[in-house]
Amino acid sequence: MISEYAFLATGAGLVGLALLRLATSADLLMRVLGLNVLAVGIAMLLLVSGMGASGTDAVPQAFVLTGIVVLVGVTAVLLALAERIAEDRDE
Amino acid sequence: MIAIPLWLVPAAPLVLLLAFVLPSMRGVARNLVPLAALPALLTATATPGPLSVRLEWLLLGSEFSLSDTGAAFLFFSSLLWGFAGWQALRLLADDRHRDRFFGCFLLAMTGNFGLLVAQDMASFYSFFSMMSLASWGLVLHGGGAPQRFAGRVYITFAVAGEVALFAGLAIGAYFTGSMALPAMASDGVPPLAIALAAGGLLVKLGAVPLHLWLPLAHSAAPAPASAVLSGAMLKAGLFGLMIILPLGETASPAAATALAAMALAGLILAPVLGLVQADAKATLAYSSIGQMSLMALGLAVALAAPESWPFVAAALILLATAHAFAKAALFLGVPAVWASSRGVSRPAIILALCLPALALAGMPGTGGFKAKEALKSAFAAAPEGWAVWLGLALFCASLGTALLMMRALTLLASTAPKPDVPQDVVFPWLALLLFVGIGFSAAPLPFVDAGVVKLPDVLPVALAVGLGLCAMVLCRVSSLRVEPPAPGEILGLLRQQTAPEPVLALPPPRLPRSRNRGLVLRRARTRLVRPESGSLAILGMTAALTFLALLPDAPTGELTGDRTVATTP
Amino acid sequence: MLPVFDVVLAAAILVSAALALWVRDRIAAVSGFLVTGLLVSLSWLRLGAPDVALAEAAIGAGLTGALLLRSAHRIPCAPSKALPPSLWCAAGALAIAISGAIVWTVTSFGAAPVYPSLVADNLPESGAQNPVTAVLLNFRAWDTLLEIAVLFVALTVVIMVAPARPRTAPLGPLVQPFARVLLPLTVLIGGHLLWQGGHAPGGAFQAGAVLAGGAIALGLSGVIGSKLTRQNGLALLAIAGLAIFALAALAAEVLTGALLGYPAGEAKTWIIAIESALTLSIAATLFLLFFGPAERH
Amino acid sequence: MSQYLPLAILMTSLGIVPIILVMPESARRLRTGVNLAAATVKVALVVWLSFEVTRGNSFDLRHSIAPGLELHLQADPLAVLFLALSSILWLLTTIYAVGYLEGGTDRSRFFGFFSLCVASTVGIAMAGNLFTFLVFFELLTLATWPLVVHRGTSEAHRAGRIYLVYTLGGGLALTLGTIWLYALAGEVPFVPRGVLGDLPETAPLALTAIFVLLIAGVGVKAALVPLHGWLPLSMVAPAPVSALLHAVAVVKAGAFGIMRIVYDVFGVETLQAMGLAMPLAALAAVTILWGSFRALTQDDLKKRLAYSTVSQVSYITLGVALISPVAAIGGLAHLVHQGIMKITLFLAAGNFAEGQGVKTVRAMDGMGQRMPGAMLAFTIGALGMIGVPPLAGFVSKWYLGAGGLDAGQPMVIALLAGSSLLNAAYFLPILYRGWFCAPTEGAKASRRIGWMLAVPPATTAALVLVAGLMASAPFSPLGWTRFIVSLEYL
Amino acid sequence: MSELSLLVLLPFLAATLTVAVPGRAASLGLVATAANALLVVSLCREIIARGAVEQVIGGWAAPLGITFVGDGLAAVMLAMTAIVSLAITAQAMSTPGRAGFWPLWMATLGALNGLFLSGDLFNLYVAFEILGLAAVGLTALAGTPMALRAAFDYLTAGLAGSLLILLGIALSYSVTGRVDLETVVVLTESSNGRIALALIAAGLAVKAALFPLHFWMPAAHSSAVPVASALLSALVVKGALYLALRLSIEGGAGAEFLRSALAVLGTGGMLWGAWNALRAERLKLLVAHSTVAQIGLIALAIGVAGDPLQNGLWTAAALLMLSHALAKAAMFLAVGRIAEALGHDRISGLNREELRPGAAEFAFAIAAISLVGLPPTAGFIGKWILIEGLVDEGAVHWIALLLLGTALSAAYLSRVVSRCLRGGPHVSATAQRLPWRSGDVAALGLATGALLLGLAAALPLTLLEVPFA
Repeated sequence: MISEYAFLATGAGLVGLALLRLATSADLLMRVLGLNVLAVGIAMLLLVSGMGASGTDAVPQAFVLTGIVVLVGVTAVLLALAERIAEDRDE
Repeated sequence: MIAIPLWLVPAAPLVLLLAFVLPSMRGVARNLVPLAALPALLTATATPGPLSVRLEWLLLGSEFSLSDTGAAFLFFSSLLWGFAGWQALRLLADDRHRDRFFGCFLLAMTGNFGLLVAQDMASFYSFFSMMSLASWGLVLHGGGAPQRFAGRVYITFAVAGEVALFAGLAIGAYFTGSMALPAMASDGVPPLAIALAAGGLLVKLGAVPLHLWLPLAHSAAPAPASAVLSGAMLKAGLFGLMIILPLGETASPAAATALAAMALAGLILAPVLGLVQADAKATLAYSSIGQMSLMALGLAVALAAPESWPFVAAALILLATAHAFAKAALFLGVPAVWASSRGVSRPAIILALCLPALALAGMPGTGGFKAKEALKSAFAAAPEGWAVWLGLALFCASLGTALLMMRALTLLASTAPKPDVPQDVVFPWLALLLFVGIGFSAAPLPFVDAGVVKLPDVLPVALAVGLGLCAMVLCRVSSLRVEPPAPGEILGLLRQQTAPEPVLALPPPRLPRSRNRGLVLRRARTRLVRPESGSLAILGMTAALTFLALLPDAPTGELTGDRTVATTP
Repeated sequence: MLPVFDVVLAAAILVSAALALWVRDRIAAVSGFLVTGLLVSLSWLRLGAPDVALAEAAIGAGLTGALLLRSAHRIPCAPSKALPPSLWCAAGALAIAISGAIVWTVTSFGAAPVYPSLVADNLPESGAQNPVTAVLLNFRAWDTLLEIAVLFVALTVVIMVAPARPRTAPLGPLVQPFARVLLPLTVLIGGHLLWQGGHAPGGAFQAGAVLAGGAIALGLSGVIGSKLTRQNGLALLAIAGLAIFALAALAAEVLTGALLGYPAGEAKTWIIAIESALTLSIAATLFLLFFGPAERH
Repeated sequence: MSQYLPLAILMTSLGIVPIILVMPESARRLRTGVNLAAATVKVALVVWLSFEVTRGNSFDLRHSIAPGLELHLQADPLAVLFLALSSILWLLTTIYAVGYLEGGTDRSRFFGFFSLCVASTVGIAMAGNLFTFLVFFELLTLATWPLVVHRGTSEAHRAGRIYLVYTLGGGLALTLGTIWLYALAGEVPFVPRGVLGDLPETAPLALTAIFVLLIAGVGVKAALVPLHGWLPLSMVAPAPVSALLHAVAVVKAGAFGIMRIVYDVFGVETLQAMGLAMPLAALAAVTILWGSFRALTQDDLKKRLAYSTVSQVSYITLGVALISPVAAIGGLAHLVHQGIMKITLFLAAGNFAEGQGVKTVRAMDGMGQRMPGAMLAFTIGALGMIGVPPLAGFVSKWYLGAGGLDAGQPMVIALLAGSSLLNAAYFLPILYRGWFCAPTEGAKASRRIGWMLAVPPATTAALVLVAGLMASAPFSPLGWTRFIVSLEYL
Repeated sequence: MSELSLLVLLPFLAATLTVAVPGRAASLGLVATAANALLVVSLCREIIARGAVEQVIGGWAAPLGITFVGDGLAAVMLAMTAIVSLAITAQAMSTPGRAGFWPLWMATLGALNGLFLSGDLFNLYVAFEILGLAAVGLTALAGTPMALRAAFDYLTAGLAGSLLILLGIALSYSVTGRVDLETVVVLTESSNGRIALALIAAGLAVKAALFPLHFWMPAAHSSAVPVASALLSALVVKGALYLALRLSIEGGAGAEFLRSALAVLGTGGMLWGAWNALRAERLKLLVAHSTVAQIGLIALAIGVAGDPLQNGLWTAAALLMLSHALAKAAMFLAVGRIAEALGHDRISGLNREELRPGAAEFAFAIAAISLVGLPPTAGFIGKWILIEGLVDEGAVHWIALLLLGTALSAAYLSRVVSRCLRGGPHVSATAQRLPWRSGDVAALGLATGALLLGLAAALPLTLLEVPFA
């Protein structure tokens, strides 16, 4: 029970931290990091919600898995864009 | 006589007018102008009178017929238009704008003839305004400053008169439920309607104080135009009044008094103002005012004493005819005088002009005298208390006219000849003079004993001659000079001396406003927004929505009931 | 004892995440993020979700970390003025409020998940013993198909945007043997994960990530970079995943009348076939996401 | 087959819009041919339609758009009146415009929108319910704008902008009123004597508000004071457009809308019972006088004519608002009469500008010598406006006056008298200058006016004369109007 | 194979094919969009004939599995997408394309179709991710620094939005234990469920560029290539709006708090967008701000429509979306053509050019009419339905706002049209309009379609009457 609450607080905390960082930073990399942390926090919440007496629900696990894969794709795009922006600024 | 369809009377000048549209036809058309009055003349003299015509499709349903009164008016009008047209042909032979003049002339002629045969309000009003507006062109024809001023005054009065007439007729038509013109005189027409219509016609008649346009217009217009203006068109006003006023039925003392007051004012004002004019045509015009006031006086009497109406009517017709011919002869004589050199011909012409002048003044033996006699006898039926001043008024009228005639002839005699006036303008005048002299002296008047000439009958003329001579002597001796007043009487004060603008002065042209008003807002630079402020907004929005979600909702109905989504009502 | 561990773990996660987000140094931030990822995957193991923990370690921490490391020094710090303290405080308050709302929402009594019983009931028919795999590739295979589509789109965009290729430094003769060992090893691990996915934690994504990780390491060392990444074959392999999955979905519909409805009894075969294709495709995709297109346009 | 006659009439102008718009600028002959052919065909169709209508045939074309919303074309006698006016005048204006824009730019665009403008007018005429009316009314706004700004100058654009602000604002009011009425009453077809049933008792306030909104909406186009501001400005448009605005389409559409609203939506009796007729009549009266007053001081010829339109169109409103069959005859007849008179004036004014470069009253001196034909047409139009018999304007004024008495409003006579005086005061100086003043020295050398410019004003002038002279003939505007009013007031 | 499966899978297959065979990408795209349109037609016929269509994917019924739901609203959205996609494909074929366009465009199409048909919240999230990523790719297609920067901001905002949606889904899972759409009505019944909905709504507001979360949008829409702008503005933001409408329908009376929020935000967007559009100096920026305003209008419509289970005002919002999609796509295509012909897109310079694309200007004007919502456009019919309902409710303030928005849109759009009509002293006498080009047909056809849609509004309205099963 305590573990659940701890991880729940972690998830909510990660979400809060990430939102705060997003709202206060103009740095491109920080935004990428913040979004990733946000996603991790949400995944944590999903898994915590899925916990039950008979083990963790498989469906939210699948959601989290999907979310992780989606996020790596988006992160790759974000970083590619950020690099191009930096390159264009250098030129 | 030849039976001429009644519609041809106004149509003849109109058809001729259409011929002016084609430039190649204009030469012929111009020469036919005097003849345009011929159908009218033939109709007026035809016995038995022509059949009445009803044209349902025309205007609001038109009806034409020729009453006896109408026939009498049509008779002298057609003659006058014919002769005036003839003289105009000669007088304006070299004028650049003659076609414009003839256009207006024919249009006015149409109107004048038409209103005499019209029996319904719409066509009467149509012809009436056709005549009035076309005459504007006649007044303006000369194009000089006096013409412009006269035109301005004329059109103002004419339009105001039209509008009053329109209002009166419209009200009358509504209350009688009939478009027939004589219905105006019937019961049930509100006095306001009659007053309005009569007001419009009195403008045309030149009754004081609605006469202001008249001296200006007459002196400004070319002489033939003045002749028809004074001889024929003023009578249209009289004719209209004779139809629309409830004459011979019930006494209306108030209206009679008002009309009588106007008439008396005119009788007094006309000689006073006319005598001091420097222009012969203006003097003649004032004499017209006097004469028309006399006729208005007749109407006033008939209004006051309905039983006198048959006599008054006859007298008025007579008086109108006499005045028409005499005044036309005088006006047409003016160019004749201009055309004559100072040699022999001028005294001859002046002498000849004395004939219509005397006729006007009511010299015994002339048609004018007979007419006045007829009027005098008709006045016998006037109500108590009117008789005394009626006699005086008649005397004054004769005296005034005589004085005005003397003044006019004197002025004419001293006019400088105008070399650009063609000699042959004399012939139409002469022809008309024959009518006045010959035809009119022998006019059959059953109720007037014309045989005996009494002293009082010649008294006015004699007195006038005496007074005139005295005045002349007095002026010579004391070198007293009468400064002619500005034309237009009180309106003269309004007259701008420098470069008059027509009717309404325009404000100076306004420069186009360059201010570019509108909804367009310019120069909005895209502000540099902090990149993180977007996320801050998201954060705020999320929090706000979360907060909103926690607010207690208004109690909602059944949530999980029917899940059918509603669609358009 | 374990609750204490969990609490410490949770606190560590938060601290490392805060570090990752607030340190100035780029590399330190990314490292912090990597540590957070690993700690999170540990916590997920504690939450009884080994599949996800594996995926987070391999993809969330591993691959993302690699990508971030690749980019960290190339993205300059934004020279931005500090946010006014008032805004800072407001943002903090709002973030705390949202966190609080989340905690409150999750801890309030909610309906029990409907899924566990459904999954348990239908697991035998799904063709996989591992419930997560059953959900991913059978019950909710449509989600997975769209997920593959996301990867496809991401790859397309990365190829289009085409940032400069990462520098590949030849590792030198000393490490070459290690690299030679790495490739077969990753293939082996990948294959195992894929196979194991049917009944135990693991599956196509984890396997693909492991393969990709190995390939990226080799690529960075310069062993395979010049050969593999310069050809379109890899790109074709990457897109083949989506195409095959979509075609399989349609084929299944032709056969059974339901989109992605595998013929009865053959579900396992279908799943393994699809998973195999996906593993290769995911590996290629992730590799290309890291290395970018073969040529810059 | 003849069932689709209204649609055919609509399509004769609507159908050629895209064709003309895509034509290259150089295809002058083709464009002219298409234009004239369409206009001629439409006149023929309208004649056919009017015969069918007199025979008692009715036309109903419906197209449902949404539940409770349908496009409905019909052809009642009132529609035919407006149709006949617009189709005949369109033909003439098209001829004129072809001549006027000779050598101009953007002619395909011009004629495309020109046709669209007339198509919307036709739609307005044949609208069978308020919604359809609204649709075409707004279409008219849009179709007219490019014409107003056709010259492309800053001034034209300023006028265009103001035109849009006014008309779209009015459109919003009209839309709101329409929707509100639909919400209250359901479908609002145009039915003689109104469709409101017992609403006046149940929702009098809402109905009053709706009436105000609707009248404000159409009143912008009808140039009711104080919504008239756009009209004098939009005279910057080319002469055929002014003619179209003032005589055929826009202003007329507004006046026609007032008729529809008063007669076929509310019904005169309802309106009187609600006490809304008098305020409308008073507004019309104010407009009549105000327009005339403003016209007095305008030096720009077309501006003077524009203010005259403001005044004259309100005669129509007045005739409608005076609850009396006689006044209604006057108002309805004036719809046609004002159209032919004002188009004559504008076409003649256009000829002055084209032939002599004369655009101001000041410069009109001697126009009678320089361009006698156009000046004659102008004179006839102007005299008609003043109400000089036997021209068309007299007939409508006569009925209006009688109608005023009939409605127990003798002040109408005074109003008409005052307005006639003002009309005379601003028109007669023009005539005076034209006929009796010598041309100024600086007058430009005359440009030859082709037959395409000369014939239309001459024709309309003749129409003015004929409409007045033969007012009582069965097929005159007045005769037709009597027929309509007999339906409305039976 | 059912239409539904093909609708969602064909575009993805086409996308992979366009990558594999880049030389034939354009014709593949054409085939795919044409097939998509045919499928939509067939689906609509079926829906009208037999009511809403449902397909259970893999035979696993919700909540475990995912269900495709083809009701009237979905069909209308699909039809909207199909129409616009035809025009966009036509336009894209006539302009030299960039690599990457076709796969991204096909993926967008597939994602949209999947989005409109999906009956599962998590599935919607994944579809949103595809959509957002593809849209970013389309934005970056222009390759300019501005476009790249806009794309980055777009993606971060979009990702934040979708993560918020995911967060909401996570919370709704924790509250109700399931994530299919049926769960929404349960969510509205408790406070914590409503928090989940609020988070989803916040995410949608970002995705839909709803004021004040539209910050990323003008830059993205104005710096993309014309075809992409058209796509983004016409279709992509509609995905989020559609979901907002769907939530409003699913939530029923309990979603009233969402609707109030939408109404307020919509009003703000309508006014703010209009204000910025009035001040914009560049044509593309004006159109982009106009999108902000129009989205505000649609949100306002959803917001004030009230409970969709009680009245049918929500159909107005659907009609407005439809109308806006067609018109805005036409407008962006036209603007692209104008900018291409003139070499710039400054509004003040529109009249100074000697060579002007007449057809494109005309298309712009027609599209403007539809956007303003003058009769007989579908936008007008939508506003009609809405105002008629609001009159019944006596909601005068909303009516006034709607009218104000209409007037403002007329004001800012007339700025451009009036410039196009202006000749003036700068244009020489020999000034010509550019002749027609095949690509113009797309813009013009779309604009005309938007205009005439109002006349055929009965069709979408009939479709919308088909309820969610």
